[in-house]
Amino acid sequence: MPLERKIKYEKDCDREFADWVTSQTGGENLRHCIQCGVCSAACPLSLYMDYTPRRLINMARAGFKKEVLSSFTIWLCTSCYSCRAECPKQIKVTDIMYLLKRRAIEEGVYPKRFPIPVLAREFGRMIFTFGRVDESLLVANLFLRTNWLRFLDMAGVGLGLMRKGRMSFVPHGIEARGQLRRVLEAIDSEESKEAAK
Amino acid sequence: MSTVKFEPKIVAFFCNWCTYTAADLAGVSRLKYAPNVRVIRVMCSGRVDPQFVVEAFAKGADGVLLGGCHPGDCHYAEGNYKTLRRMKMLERMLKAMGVEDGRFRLEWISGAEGDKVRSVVNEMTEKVRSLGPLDLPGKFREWDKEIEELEARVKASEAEEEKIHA
Amino acid sequence: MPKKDHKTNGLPRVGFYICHCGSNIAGTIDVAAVREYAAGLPGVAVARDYKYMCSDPGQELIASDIEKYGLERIVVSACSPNLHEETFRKAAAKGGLNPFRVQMVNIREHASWVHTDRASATEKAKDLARAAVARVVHHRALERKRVPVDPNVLVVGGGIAGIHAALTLANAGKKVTLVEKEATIGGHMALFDKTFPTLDCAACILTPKMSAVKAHPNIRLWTWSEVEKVEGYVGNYKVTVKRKPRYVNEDLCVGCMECIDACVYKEPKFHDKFNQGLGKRKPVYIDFPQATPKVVLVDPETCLQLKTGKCQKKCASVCDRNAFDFGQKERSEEIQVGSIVLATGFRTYDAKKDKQYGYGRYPGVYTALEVERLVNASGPTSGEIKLRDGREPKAVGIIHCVGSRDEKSNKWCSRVCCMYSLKLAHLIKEHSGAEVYNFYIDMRAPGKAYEEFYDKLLGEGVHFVRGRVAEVTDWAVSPEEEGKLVMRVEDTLAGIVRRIPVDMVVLSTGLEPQADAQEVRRRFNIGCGSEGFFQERHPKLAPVNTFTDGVYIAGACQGPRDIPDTVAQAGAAAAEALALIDAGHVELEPNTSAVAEAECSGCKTCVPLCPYGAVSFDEAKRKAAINEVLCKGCGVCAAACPSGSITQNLFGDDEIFSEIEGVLAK
Amino acid sequence: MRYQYFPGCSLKGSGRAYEESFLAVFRALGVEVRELEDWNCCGATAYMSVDETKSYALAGRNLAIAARDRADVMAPCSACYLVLNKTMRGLGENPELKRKVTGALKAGGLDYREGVKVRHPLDVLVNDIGLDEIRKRVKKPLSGLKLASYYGCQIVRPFATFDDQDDPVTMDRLMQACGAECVDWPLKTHCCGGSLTGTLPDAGLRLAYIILNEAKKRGAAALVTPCPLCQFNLDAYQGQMAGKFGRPNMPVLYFTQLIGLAMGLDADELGIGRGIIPAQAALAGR
Repeated sequence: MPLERKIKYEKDCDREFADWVTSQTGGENLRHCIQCGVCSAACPLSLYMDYTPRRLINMARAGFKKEVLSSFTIWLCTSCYSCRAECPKQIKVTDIMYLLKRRAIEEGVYPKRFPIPVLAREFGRMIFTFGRVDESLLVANLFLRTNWLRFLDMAGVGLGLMRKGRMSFVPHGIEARGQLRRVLEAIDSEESKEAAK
Repeated sequence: MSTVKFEPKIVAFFCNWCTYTAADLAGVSRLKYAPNVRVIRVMCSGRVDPQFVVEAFAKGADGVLLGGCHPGDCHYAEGNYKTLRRMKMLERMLKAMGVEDGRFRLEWISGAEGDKVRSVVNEMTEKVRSLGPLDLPGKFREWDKEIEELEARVKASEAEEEKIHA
Repeated sequence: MPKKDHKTNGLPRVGFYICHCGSNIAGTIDVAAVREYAAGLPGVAVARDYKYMCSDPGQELIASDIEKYGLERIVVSACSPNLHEETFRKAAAKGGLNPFRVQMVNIREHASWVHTDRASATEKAKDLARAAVARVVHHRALERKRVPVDPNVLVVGGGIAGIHAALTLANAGKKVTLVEKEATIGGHMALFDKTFPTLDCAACILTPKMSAVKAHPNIRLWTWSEVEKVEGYVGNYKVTVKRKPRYVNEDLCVGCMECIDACVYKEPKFHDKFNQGLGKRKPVYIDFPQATPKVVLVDPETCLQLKTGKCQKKCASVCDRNAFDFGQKERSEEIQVGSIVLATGFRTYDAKKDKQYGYGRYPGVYTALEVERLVNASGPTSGEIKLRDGREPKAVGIIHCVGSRDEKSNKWCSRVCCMYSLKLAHLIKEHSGAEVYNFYIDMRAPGKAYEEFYDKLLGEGVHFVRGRVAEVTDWAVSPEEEGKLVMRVEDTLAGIVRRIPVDMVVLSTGLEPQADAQEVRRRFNIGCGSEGFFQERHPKLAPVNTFTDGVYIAGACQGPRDIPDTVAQAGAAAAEALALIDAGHVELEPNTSAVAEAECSGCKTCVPLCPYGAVSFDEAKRKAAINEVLCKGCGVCAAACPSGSITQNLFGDDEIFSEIEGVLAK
Repeated sequence: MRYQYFPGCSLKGSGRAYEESFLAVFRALGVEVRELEDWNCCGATAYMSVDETKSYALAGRNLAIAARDRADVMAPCSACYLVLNKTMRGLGENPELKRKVTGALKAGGLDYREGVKVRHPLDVLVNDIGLDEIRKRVKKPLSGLKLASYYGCQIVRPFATFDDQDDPVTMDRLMQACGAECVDWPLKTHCCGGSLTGTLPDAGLRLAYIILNEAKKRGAAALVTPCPLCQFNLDAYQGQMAGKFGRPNMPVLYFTQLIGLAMGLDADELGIGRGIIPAQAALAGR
């Protein structure tokens, strides 16, 4: 069995990352966490996570950036808000998962060909173009980009939906697409201005 | 002049039992807040005569803060209710004198709320800073001048009249 | 009369002293600059700075300067007057100056500790110095009123705190009235089986003290009674006590309880509050066998006679003392006391509020107080651990911090739950042999022999899982979970989420202020902290005093605490009351108001304003008059007087106007 | 009574039956419901992971359009309901974010104003219209029908003020008013797997199966829900569950469909036939 160093030296901890997390909207109360673990216990997906939400929070405030951003945990969050409802310190765990996901996408460290980040990205693209989301098209795109075989797997579900009139392949967008684009672009330019500062 | 940042002067009347104690607590807790407030201690916010507030503005304060116990919590049973009634009337008067909203503030701060002292003082300092100097003494001088001129005109016209009648 | 030199221009000669307070003040404020500035203010004959003004040499400096420079006023720029005003008044008196000719400037709590910019903090200190010098000129020589202290004491609340305070005072020869709202004294402690960490039986140590209260010639015990109104001031309180009807003459009943057997209800069928609803009682009842006073009472909500007027009254007919009196009415009694000890205790968190734990939904979920009754030999199951359905539990989970350390309910740590949970874990295991799990966030065992008790439990094989339980549910994922209560929790030390099936869940509910804490504190004119517990005068140096002189607090009404701390505090509160009584008198602040008769227009505006009825109207003279003894010095009348004829000592118009002008002058 | 209606993408697609029954019920109640003009996708939960400010702006556009009318907005989809409320709260708490978002909306000629009320039809039915009124309208009571009321996660957490986060009861009371019986069960607000059912089927299917299986164990003949994604997950994947865990064969209906049936509306009008798992047997010819 190959030996691997498990100890963390202080130089391995990224303080800036910890500060960044707590400075984000939603991350404010993070440092107040008392590690009670109620978030993990309430989480319906914690049984599949590599780190429980509680551990992830502690790792984030300790600056274990690499482990946090490449963890499976953040992509398993379904935004059910159970953790947030139970947290005795009112930590916005769901929002913290969002902000970690955004950072992971930005830094490109999410698991390869893993469908969830792709879903998020495709979703965003579709909104930017049409203003609305066509679920069928979204699902089709998703599987084309990640796993062909899954698409075949899902064909049964799709056929069922089609028969019941619940699937449409005609993308219907909003009328004021130009307006929506102007709004979203205004945010881009605002943010690039800020970044320039 | 415009290069120096305007630092407002705020006079605060704090009741001994709640708000003054809260300010002591803020100190003991080493909370940091703006240095613009000068506290005058009274036993009860009910002791604060509206004249005190007017006097403070007249002597050059840019803001006046009055702090007492929460309704129902007055150390003297109901002194703060009396304060509230009196100060509502005062607010109207101040408006008539040209004192803008935000320069006079009444706050209930209990002895346990050191943090509220900090936030109220900071908020009020920012608000008054944004309103700029009040300079009521300057306004008084202007008004005095106007009245003097008016008086002079009245006297002159009276003299004129007398001349005609004579 | 000291000579006036030309330097003060005929103004009274002021001595100005500024304190460094080590680096507490001098670290942020340029003390020398303020001293120099003050030296140039009108009237100031001498200005000095000193490392610690409150030290003996600091005080001596003031006293000797008074003579040396003929000082007539003193200004001390240091800390809060609430801390050291008395110190400097005494120093002035030592130098032969009337103590009320002193004014303090608070540049520590209100400046050096709250500001960081040296220049602006120093500027502020100068402004405040100028104002104090301007105001102190107007200070008149005043005398303190002395009023005698009534040696009788009122103790409110008959839990272990009230019992201990009452006995201490009574043993010192003082007459005590102990008022308790329940029918018996004993409070929460009377519900417990054993006490941590010694595991001695609660009843064995409590009931002798309860009997001692009843038997003490210096204690008047009023149970089933509540304080309605408090008037007066330190040393002289008039208290009205509401005495609820028991429908039984307390002086006649000997507690033989034959009436309970005789009641027309053959079986007990009504909610038994003392046993937390786990047992039943009859309309005529006594809370528990050692209730003190040992007197029965009748519940008007359930008694047939009181509800309908139609009952055979078998209870009354078997009573050979003729103690029953169905016509009893609520009455009020007035008592005079000099001091008051409040020991009104706590209530436990309402477990129904945390729906995720299923209290009230699953019969297997209990509160800790219920379990105290279950394990109690004199409780409803005679000490056997039996569930509501009669089964004996094979596995029990105890959840710590229910209604504690949670911003959704109570933020604070309730201090006793870790220890009582350990105690219950031990007792449950001992009584039933069940597997016991403790679910805790942090184990808090900071008392004498507490950590050792935790160690004992670890050795006993009680399971400890560090994690806050998310849910108690009856949804099963496997056959062994069927029919069980499943606890979902992260074992945080292992980093693994677990599902643990049990038969019984115990919720270790936290301690809260009593439901009527706000009303009670208003009645006694004291304060509450933001969490709702009674506020002490100083968290470290005056923990049993309040902001109202003569009113002391003891026990869990001031914050969660265990029995040893409660008893210690009760002793301290009794000692404070004794110190007041033995001094024989109190000196009142002379900051009262007075009417200048010549200027009073007789408009009567002031009369209804005074909450203490100190302002009256002399019909013959057509002038207002203020009773100096009743006046508490709020100054509301002075502020309202349209003719300016009411003056408050130390807070007169001249004094305050000078201060206003002082802080603003350039 | 008049309301604005924010359908969201699901109600125009896989949740078509929800829209049909929702509109039919409110029409029958005589309540005017008008679809928000040219609404766009709320951003749902996925967009939050891409760009926070933009996702607030997306929802903000809808809120700005809604602010032109004073009527409350009904958002039947749980995700839309949550996102719109979250946006209002987020902008209220964070002035910097609000400045950015309102600025961007201005660039698109939109005026964001506070004070819009976004409500769930459950809230409106129970608190505005009232259970008594519903009871009066019931023509064919659902007597004998045993339901498991399943709220899903996002409707009560974390922003709903009209019901309890751990044990909501609004829909139970509505179903009881329609004559149905609701089983007592602990999974009312447990997660159905959300978008994971599509992306990570092992995780998602398990969660959905647990819910369906528990409802069955408690004796429910059908599941009733106010959430289009829950309905989709619980209904459409039962075939896939069969291979892994077992076949629950449990119809999953929208609460509006059942209210409609009780009020005597036509099953086709309510989209009852659109379920993958047929509901006919459970509804026994209603």
